[in-house]
Amino acid sequence: MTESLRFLELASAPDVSFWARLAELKLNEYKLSEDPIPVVGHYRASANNFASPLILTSASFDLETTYENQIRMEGEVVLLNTLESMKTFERKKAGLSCIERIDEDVGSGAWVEASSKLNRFVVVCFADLKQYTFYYWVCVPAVKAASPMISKTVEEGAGQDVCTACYEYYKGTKGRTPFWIVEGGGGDTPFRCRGIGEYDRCEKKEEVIVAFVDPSDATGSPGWPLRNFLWFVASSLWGAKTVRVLCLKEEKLGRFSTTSSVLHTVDVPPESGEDKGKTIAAVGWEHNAKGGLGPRSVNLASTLDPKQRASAAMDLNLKLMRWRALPELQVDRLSKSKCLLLGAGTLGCAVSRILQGWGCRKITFVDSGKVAFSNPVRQSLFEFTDCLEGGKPKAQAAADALKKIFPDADSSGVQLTIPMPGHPVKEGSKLHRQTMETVSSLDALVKDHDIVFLLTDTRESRWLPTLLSLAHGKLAVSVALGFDTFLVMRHGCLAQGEKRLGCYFCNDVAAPLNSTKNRTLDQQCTVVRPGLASIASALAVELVSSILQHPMKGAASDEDESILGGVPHSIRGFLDSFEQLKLSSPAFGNCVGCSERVLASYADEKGREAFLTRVFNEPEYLEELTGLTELK
Amino acid sequence: MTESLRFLELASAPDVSFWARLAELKLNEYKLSEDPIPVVGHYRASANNFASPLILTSASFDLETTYENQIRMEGEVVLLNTLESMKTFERKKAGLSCIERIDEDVGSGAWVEASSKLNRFVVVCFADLKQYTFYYWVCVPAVKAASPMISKTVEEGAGQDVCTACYEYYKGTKGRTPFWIVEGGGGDTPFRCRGIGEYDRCEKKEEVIVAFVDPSDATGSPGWPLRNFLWFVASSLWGAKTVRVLCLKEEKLGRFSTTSSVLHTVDVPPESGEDKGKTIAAVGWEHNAKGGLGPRSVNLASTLDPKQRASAAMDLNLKLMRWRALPELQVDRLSKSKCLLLGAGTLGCAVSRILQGWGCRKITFVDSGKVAFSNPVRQSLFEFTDCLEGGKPKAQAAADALKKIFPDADSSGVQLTIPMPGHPVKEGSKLHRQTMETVSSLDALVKDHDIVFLLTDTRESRWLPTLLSLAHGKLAVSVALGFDTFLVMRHGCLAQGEKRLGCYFCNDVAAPLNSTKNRTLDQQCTVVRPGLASIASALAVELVSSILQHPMKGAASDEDESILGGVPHSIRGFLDSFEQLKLSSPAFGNCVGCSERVLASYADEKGREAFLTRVFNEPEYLEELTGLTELK
Amino acid sequence: AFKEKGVLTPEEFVAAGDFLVGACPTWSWEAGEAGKKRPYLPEDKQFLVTRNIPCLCRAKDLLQGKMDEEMVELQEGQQEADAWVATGGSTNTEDIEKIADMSLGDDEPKEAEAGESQGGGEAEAAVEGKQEDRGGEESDSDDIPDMEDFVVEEEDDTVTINPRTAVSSSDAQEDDNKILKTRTYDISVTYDKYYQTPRFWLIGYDESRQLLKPELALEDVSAEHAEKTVTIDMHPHIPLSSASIHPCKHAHVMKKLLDNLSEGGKEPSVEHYLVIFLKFIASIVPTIDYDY
Amino acid sequence: AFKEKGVLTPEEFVAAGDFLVGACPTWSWEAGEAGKKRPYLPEDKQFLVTRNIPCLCRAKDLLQGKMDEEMVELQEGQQEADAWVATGGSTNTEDIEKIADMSLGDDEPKEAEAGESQGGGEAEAAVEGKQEDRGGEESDSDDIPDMEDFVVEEEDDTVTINPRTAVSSSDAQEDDNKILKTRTYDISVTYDKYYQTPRFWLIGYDESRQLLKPELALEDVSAEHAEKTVTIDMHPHIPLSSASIHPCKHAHVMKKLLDNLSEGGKEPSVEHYLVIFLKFIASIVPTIDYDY
Ligand SMILES: [Zn+2]
Ligand SMILES: [Zn+2]
Repeated sequence: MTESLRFLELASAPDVSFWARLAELKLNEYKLSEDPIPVVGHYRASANNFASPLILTSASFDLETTYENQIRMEGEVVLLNTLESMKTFERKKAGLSCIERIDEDVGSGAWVEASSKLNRFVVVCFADLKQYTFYYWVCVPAVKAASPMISKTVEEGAGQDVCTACYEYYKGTKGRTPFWIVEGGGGDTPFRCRGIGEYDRCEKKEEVIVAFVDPSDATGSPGWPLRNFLWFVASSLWGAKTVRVLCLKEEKLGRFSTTSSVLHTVDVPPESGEDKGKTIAAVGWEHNAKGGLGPRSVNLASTLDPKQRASAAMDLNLKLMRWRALPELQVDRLSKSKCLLLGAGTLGCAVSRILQGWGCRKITFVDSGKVAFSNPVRQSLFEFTDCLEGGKPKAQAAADALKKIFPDADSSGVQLTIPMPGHPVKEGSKLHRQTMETVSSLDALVKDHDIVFLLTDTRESRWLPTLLSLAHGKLAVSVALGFDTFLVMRHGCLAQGEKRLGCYFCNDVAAPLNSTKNRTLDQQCTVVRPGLASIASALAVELVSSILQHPMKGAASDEDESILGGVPHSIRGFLDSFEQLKLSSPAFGNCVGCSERVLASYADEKGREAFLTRVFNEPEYLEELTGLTELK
Repeated sequence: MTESLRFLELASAPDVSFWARLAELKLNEYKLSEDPIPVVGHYRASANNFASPLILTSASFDLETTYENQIRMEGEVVLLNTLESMKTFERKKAGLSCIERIDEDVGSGAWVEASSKLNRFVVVCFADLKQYTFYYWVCVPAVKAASPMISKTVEEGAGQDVCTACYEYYKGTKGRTPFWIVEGGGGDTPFRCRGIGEYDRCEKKEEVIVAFVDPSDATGSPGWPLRNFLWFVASSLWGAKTVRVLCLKEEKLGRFSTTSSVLHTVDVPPESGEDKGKTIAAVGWEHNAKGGLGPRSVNLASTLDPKQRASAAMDLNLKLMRWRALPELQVDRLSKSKCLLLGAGTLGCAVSRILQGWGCRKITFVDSGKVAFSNPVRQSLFEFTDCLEGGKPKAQAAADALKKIFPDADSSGVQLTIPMPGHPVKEGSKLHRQTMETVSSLDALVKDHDIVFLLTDTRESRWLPTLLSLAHGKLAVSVALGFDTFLVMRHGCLAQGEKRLGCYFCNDVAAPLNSTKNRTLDQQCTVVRPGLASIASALAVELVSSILQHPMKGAASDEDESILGGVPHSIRGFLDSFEQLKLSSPAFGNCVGCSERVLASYADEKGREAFLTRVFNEPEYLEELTGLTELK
Repeated sequence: AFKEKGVLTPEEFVAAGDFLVGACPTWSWEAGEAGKKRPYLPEDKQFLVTRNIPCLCRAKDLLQGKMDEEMVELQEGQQEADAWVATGGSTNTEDIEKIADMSLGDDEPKEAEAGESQGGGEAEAAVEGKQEDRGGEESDSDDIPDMEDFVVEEEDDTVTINPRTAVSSSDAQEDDNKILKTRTYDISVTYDKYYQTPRFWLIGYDESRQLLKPELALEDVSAEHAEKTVTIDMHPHIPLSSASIHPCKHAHVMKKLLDNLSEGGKEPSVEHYLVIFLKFIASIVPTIDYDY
Repeated sequence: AFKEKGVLTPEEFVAAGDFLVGACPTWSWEAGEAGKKRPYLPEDKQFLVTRNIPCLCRAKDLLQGKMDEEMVELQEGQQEADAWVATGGSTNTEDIEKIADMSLGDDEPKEAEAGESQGGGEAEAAVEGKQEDRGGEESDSDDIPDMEDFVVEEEDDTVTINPRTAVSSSDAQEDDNKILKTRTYDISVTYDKYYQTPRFWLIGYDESRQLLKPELALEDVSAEHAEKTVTIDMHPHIPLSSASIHPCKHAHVMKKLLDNLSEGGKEPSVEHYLVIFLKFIASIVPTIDYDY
């Protein structure tokens, strides 16, 4: 027999957890970097006549991972940014650089302690995180010798003695030793295993057997890792002409198989050693499923939980902002904020959608209405069927819609009518009791959230929320619409002290009255240009997004900037001229919404109910209280 | 018997068609005007012992409406703008003004030709068109005399002769005569009917019987319309002391009933006549269902077809704009426009929603993609379930969503990939043939629509649509997004001649290339601030809405104004500074998108395929063709 | 084709309608909504209507008599189409002949006819039935909280009889029930182009003239038809959905009725079509006493 | 409580897992995803796994033998719970005793065990079954249009054996089928806190190592279990949904098996729990030949 010894390619077997971890690293740590990521893979001896692949899992990223009966192999992942660059990736160079690294380890003797260092691998890949598709190509580079090794003899089966001796030795090497030396076994001498580095100490070198944990299931062909051993060690280092290699296979319970293990006698060509130092070729890029030399792809989309995918997809968009556009962006600041939306109409729907775009999960709607037939075309969370049978309650319908869009949404709807100045509540009446309960509910809601959006369609319904937000130190943002104009305003907060910015009422010199009385149809329906609410709502959320990036958050001065840009006090827009203005106004000391006396009256828990009752019944009282009356 | 004669109130019976027509008039014609609307009502004689009401239908608004066996009554509807003003409505004055009008008709003798003029009615009402609820109160004013008429005798039943004579006379008066005179019947004299005005010619006044078409089913009490007759005619005009009134009731087939008809002998109090000229009181405001004096309400919402309600509700918002804000607004200009949306992503979804807000029905989406998990939180027409099983085709899913929002939507989705420069198509290949077919489809789509929105996410995909829109004279609007900036631009059109505005490509000095090649993940995903697309999309539609109100529509100069305001060429927005700029640029003679040579090459039907093939394969050819190469 | 198939052309529908309006002036032509005109009918003769028809008790409360027994037998005979004719024929062929007679010239109202109407007596027999719910809170004026604000003090006018309260308080129990139970109907007959037959519509109002939900009109349709042949659809000329007798079997039934008349020696003209049609419909809505 | 109820505490699960890993080094502990750690288990001992287990033929293709006949009988006995035990016991109590013996000290592999595995012979008997579809175009690499662009010319290295093609072209028909039919599984055993039992998971790959849709893993589960007790759920430590044997009856079955062993005089320790458990599971996935 003078046949070339052939080696069975070591198939790669990255599992789902490997890709998941890789995706996470790419998204959160490596981003646009293409630096190689060090990893470890593992393979076993072929078991039950079934070849063992190079297994890559999420544990592969923990370089300390070892398994008792698996061979560790170091390698690296080169994660490219585009699919195109996989075509131009310099595969040969990558293979050779592995070989060089092995060469170094051989030279330095590092291989002696861990003969697993005789093989390395490289994974070049592109991760399409939008589609959950990974394109990858694995190489376990081996030196391509000028002339092949010659398979001299192949003996199938091995004695129980030698198998047991090898198993005993192998156990406890923690996968760092795919190669070792077996001596003895002739006559009465028991088989004895020793480290591969002790070759020189072996007395009868011609009787030395190299034990090899062999992943190959092909009878006449050993597994791929042997190839580098023969080149680097047997040929180059030992200068052996003939080597006996015991290819150990597994059977049940991880033991080495007496029936499947194979003893190869290999002639190492003399010239092999002389090639050292010459330009050598590295082979080992894996064949793909079609048997060609090319990358593989794996799509994990269908196996992932769809809800998890939706959640990951939402985060993806946000995380991508940090790759290039804004590495310092703290996405969590908005996405983890709890948002209270007062009003689930045109503005409430639009605001919640942009919040969802920013990754917000916790969104609570407050509204007392039901979905009317005129709503769906303007209010982007509702559809026709929500209007049937009298209409679903808006707050709940809106919350449900957010979950339909994004199952992980933590949205809820509260059906309540905000108590309002000028909407009288007779003391002692049922309505009065209910109103006071509603005040408590609303107080609790404001307290439980981080940001309060004032999106109702009357001035007076904003009064209590303005007061509550200020009292609880929450960031409040008002949005109000005219026919073709809008106002987006963040309310000032107490933390701003002297320089406190104004609230929605600061420019007014009268208390809010019942504005729904005597309104004609066109005044009742908010007759506005259809695009207006989208613009104003989006600006409101974007203003909040900028504010939250500022270290002082809601307390930031309107002249400051965050990494997202300006944080103005208010923005007014005009659709007739397509213009937009930024305006600022300080808190007004006599403001019916935010001035000291109003705050104090509410803060006084004993007097609170009387205070509120009076305000609801005679809103003019607010003017009196704040001293507005005198100013008039 | 000296009992007061009592009169049965004439119940009002407006039907659905009456309210529907009234709503339509309010919305489209009367708007905020509270001017009385003249109407006619009808009632019959009581039939089958069942009182007849005053029927109001859609035909009531056609003042010429008459029915053979129904008495016509003129009246008016006062349609108030608020529910509150129903409380303060001067009911007494309204009643009296009816009485005055009757008084005039009696004075002028007009009543003689049409004794129906002795009664009038007034409907005061408020229409809550949002809720389809009508609040109304009907009055058939009668003079309240100082002392009552006295019912002297009541004879039940009437002879066949008199009934037949009356029926013959009544037929053919077309409802203008509820009162007439019956003479004779004594002995052999046949009964003879004559007009009510001929009383003076009657020889035996004491034998005169007044025939009255009586809607009352109450045996001892005649119907309401008799009351004014007794006051104005019997008492004031005739000065009669005693009147005999034959209250005619109906039986089968409209004939007068011998059994149910009743002959009343009524003593007219002497002082009645003397009250004339004094301040008289008018009574006759109808009792409501609870038996109190107050308005009624009717809610038609549950009986209307929900789809029709949705459609009406959509129009309501638009029509209300014309009430006060913009009476000249021509809503149809946008709502009847056929809109082609190239791209059903973030921009396509947002644009379509605003279009729907403007009442647009015909919306066609073009997109080649499928709904991905990252889409729903940003693309407002999709929800989680659209992503499952690989995702629905976007164009179709978007079209379906519009119908879910608004069942009357005439939306459709076309799944196609827009052919693009730099995306090569090998001549003779299947791809080439398909691409040319796609060009034809797209050409036809542009031709079939009025407005083309360019909402794709690559520059090169806008090239062909830019060209097609210009070639077919359609208004094209581009929207493009950066990370926190946007551009909204209307393309110029050929009708602008020398002053043609630029297209999306006019500022470029290079042909569009394949920009999807070699894009990293953050470049592939459009990484933009979540609120940006809402703002830009809404501005795009609002710009279109303004343009369409301009008499020249798309050809309007960017310096002009329409009733909605400015019609700038382009709007750029910056979310970092919350600023917005209007920019204008003329068409560039060497533009790769809109210059003469490009247009001409496309217009040449024979050379078109070769031209397009070359552009798709070597986009640089466009630079050559337009002379850009030389300029470089 | 009316004799061969029991169907009508639009022109024949107009002719039959004109005849009906002439013979029974309680019926009139209506033009309907401007936007809903059918081009194949004259602008002002789009459909026929008779309004404010009292319905004193519910069909479901009617004592089921001989008529229904006949029905069951016939329906068990498995030929649904025949059952339909029988249903129509329960006001038997003789009656229809009388109608035809009458329509053909006899101007005198027949007392026999009047006796058949479900007026006083039978209605009272059914009075013990429980009060029907009006259904659909939306049409209930009680729901409008502010209405009370509007009610003014009763003006002192002793000679006004308020039909809603005065009658019931001053009159007998009988009248009281009459008011509680009395619905009124606007009945219309439209032309159905697809089936080429008339189509019968019921728009109901409760005792206080609040519009009835169309479902409730089913209570005034005889039980076997309420489930089978009455559908709720958009009225073709009035903007609301209402109960209607589905016309899919009309031609078939009309053909049978016309055949019966022919056999009896009376040759009906196309003008009598609607009169016969309404006679047939009367058996389906036994308690609604419209003229024909 | 393991003897009384057949359940395990987390600590006992770890002890049994350590025993399993010690006895069968093909099993190892895994830490799993960082975000999915269960606090009641050691950080690095969250679940047990053995990878790349070949499955040469589909369970559905297996010739149904005596085992299944027994099953039917028992299931007709109407006591599902008992049937479960029978299912578990189809690799009969004797076998389980052997396992227990072995685990209790006998280090020699038993030839008898190896003979039972569904290795070569039986697999070939099932070879005529039609080729299974892989299901789910998404996982099919053929769909990626550009992949062809990447394939480079074969480098001239005659001594490399490409396992996908070289083997099948050079070897017998038998090997060819082996490749076509061979799926591999990553098998894991997690701890279910609710049922206090282990839970068994199957993550499958087709012959070209494309991930299988979890539904397709059902083909490797015996028919009666595929429908009844195997569910597809999110794996608790790996971000994907996979086929799992629902643990609702595990405690009951384990109790029976432990009782049987006790009666046979072998007193199982809690450390042997997982070995016995896997023996029982083996009957549910007859063609997946994992070590235990
Ligand atoms: Zn303030
Ligand atoms: Zn241009």
